[in-house]
Amino acid sequence: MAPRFAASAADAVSGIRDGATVLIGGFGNAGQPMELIDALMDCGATDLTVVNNNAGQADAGLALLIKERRVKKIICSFPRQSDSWHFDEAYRAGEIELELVPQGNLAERLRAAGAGIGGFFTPTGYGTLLAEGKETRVIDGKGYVLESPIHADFALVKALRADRTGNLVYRKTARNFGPIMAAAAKHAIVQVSEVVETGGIDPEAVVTPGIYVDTVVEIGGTNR
Amino acid sequence: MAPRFAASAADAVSGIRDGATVLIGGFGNAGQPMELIDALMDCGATDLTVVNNNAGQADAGLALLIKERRVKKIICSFPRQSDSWHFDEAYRAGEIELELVPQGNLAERLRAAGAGIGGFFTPTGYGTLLAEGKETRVIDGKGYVLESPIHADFALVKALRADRTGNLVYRKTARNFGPIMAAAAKHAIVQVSEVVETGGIDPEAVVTPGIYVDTVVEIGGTNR
Amino acid sequence: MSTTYTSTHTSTDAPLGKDELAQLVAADITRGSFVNLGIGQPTLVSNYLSPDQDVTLHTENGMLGMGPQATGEQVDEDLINAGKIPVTELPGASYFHHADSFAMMRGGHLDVCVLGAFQVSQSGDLANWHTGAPGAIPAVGGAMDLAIGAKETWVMMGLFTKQGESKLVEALTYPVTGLGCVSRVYTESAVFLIRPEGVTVRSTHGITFEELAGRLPVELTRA
Amino acid sequence: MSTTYTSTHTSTDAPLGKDELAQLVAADITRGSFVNLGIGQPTLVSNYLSPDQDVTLHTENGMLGMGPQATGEQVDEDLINAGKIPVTELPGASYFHHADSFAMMRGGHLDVCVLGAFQVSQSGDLANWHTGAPGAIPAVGGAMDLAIGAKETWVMMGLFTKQGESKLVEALTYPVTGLGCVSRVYTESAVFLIRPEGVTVRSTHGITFEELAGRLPVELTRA
Repeated sequence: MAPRFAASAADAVSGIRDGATVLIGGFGNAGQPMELIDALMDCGATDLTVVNNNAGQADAGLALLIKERRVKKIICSFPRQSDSWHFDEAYRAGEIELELVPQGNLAERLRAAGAGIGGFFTPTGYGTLLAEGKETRVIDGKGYVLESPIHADFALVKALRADRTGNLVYRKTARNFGPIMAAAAKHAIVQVSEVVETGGIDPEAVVTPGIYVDTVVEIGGTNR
Repeated sequence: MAPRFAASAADAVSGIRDGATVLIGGFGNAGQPMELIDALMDCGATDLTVVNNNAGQADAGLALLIKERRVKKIICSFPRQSDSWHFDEAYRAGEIELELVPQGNLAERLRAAGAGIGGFFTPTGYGTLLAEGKETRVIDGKGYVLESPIHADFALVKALRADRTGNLVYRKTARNFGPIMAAAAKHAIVQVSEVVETGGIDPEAVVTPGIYVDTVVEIGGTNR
Repeated sequence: MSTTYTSTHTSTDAPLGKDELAQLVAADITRGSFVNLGIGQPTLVSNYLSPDQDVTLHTENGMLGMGPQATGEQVDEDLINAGKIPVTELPGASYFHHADSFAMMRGGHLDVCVLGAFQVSQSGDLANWHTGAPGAIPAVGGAMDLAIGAKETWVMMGLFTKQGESKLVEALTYPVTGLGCVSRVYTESAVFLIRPEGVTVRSTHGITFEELAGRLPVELTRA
Repeated sequence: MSTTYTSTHTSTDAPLGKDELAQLVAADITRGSFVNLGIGQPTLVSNYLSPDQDVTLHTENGMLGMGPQATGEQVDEDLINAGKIPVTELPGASYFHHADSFAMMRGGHLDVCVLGAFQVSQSGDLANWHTGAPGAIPAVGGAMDLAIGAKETWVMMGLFTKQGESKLVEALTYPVTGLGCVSRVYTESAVFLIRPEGVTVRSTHGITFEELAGRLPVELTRA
């Protein structure tokens, strides 16, 4: 189905309910869907499971969701940073659950969810604390850990441009988790700098085909 | 390492030895590296394991390799076609081994090889003859089959254009198996219609990054 | 996305021709769906999709937004469908490699897949890849991926073999393609809905419900 | 691709500074290699790669062909490295998503990865992600992927802790990042090659081989 074009970021996230699992794109500020995260903050949904590479920085975006105790669980690779004080406080208070996942396994688990893979053997993490309690197997002399897909209700993604059918292109390293999160979620919500007519994106250069995109909101902004 | 730019298709395939596993791209005529296959025919390497979607058609390319009994084993999804007479004859004579793999599992097994995945649970083929003897598992109520990566010595791939660092773009549905085969093989040999200078391909539109490409030969030809 | 249908039983006096059947399938596809039409007979369905249905066709060799078969100058050997027939590209199309294309199917992103079949069982098991005959060379292609990938798998087939035996069966006698995957069967004589509670006949064509029930080895209810 | 090194032991009178160490690592990278420099100290290596070495830098957040750190007008928040520092793009660059980027690492396509470490064991086990201290909040990032992904993993670290204990150890006391993955250790005092047959000292800096052998809990041979 062609995506819904939402009137605002608030409109775009209006379907997110308490208890939802929400994938949030971005690595550092690159590809962070800040307007969608702010809208999620405003919409009031709580008891969320969030998947992001980090666990919020400084006093903005995901960090504020955590500060307000709206996130019951976070799945990420790198929570602790110099400015992750809201996460640190919630974690030390036992008020947020942390599932720590090596970054490549996080990416591959999201990819598996979008690709209908039930589980996969990865060498990353074998023999480490992060493999404890997980099934392992030695294949051709090399150790592997069985990892499972991360399915989600929603993905919040930032792309550069969408056409009217929802095809997306990204910009430089802001691509990062966007394509795999859009595919892993039941409902992908995408903020873009601009929407162009159908046919306005080269079919050879589409990164996320429109089949993965459910809601688009045009934010405009500073992309070059 | 920047790829070697071979002087001819014969030069490009000159490293292929008896007993090698060779991935051959293409689906129908789209993306078939015909000049490289012909060069493989001429170079004399035998006792090959070949991975292709089909098992040769009519009296050209892969079909001739099979006719000459240079292929000891083929891994493919769709060997039997109206014009697969050379395969049919070799198979009925017991002179070629066939590993039949559902097309999506074939693609995913190649992808797994390039991605360092040791094995994966796929729903495709569960409960069928093609899962016989394989490990199966029910995950969240759904049946899956464990499939393994397909590693290879060489890949023969057709792309539209390469730059001097080996970055590739393809053309329409001729993309098919090319990107995953290039990544799954130790040595990817690519025929292209044209070679452009470094910087001549948009970094956002690169489909196969040069890291996967070892040898390039410019064939020229009919691409639009 | 789900699809809609009339809940009352309908009938016509004559069996449906292949084009009528394709037209019926086309009309059942919900607006805005992503659809794969396999190869062979189901590809006829594309002739009856109306532009305002806004259906996007997927071909597993790496494309969304496939257009009609190419003719004359349009023919381009780099642009083919899964049946290796030259096709065209519609605005909004995209290309991707084989692993991404089958991930799209396997991941449940397509709404409907329409396939041919040798047999369908009353629990929705599908047989369409291999006759199992001695000496037959097996070939599977994308059949097993297509069978289990889409949100709904529909079958188009003749209801009876040349010997007059039902191809809708209690349990498959041909090798399985996918288990419990078929939700509808479109035939010249009837349209069947396969549900957890059993097989419902949505319409009959050139045969009465009672005659049909007498000829099939499967318990049927009337819609 | 393998890398080359002199097979005879060399030495300098003074310990190496961080830039000298980075220069040494840079000189050891074979022409044409694909390299990931992690975050922190190893990124200094990029300052000493010569253009004719034709080294391509990978950053795991989705790019090959990364150029030097961005300055002034070049700064673009959509173009950062794994340490979230603005960088530049060289001709021949390419962008890809996170799953493709880590597939590239995990699949063994990078020639060399250079990482920092808390400890390295004599069998090449690496500890660099977690002190294991009570109350420490763990964070792993791409450390475990980087450790086991490249054809060769090299470590740059200080050889001794502030308390003077060797960080090259018989067996790790910190939590493991990856097993048997490190093939070289570059420190201010010595460069070590870790091989199946044991640890070889390729060079010493401001310390004699004998002094070094006396201070480390690991059996050493001289190159």
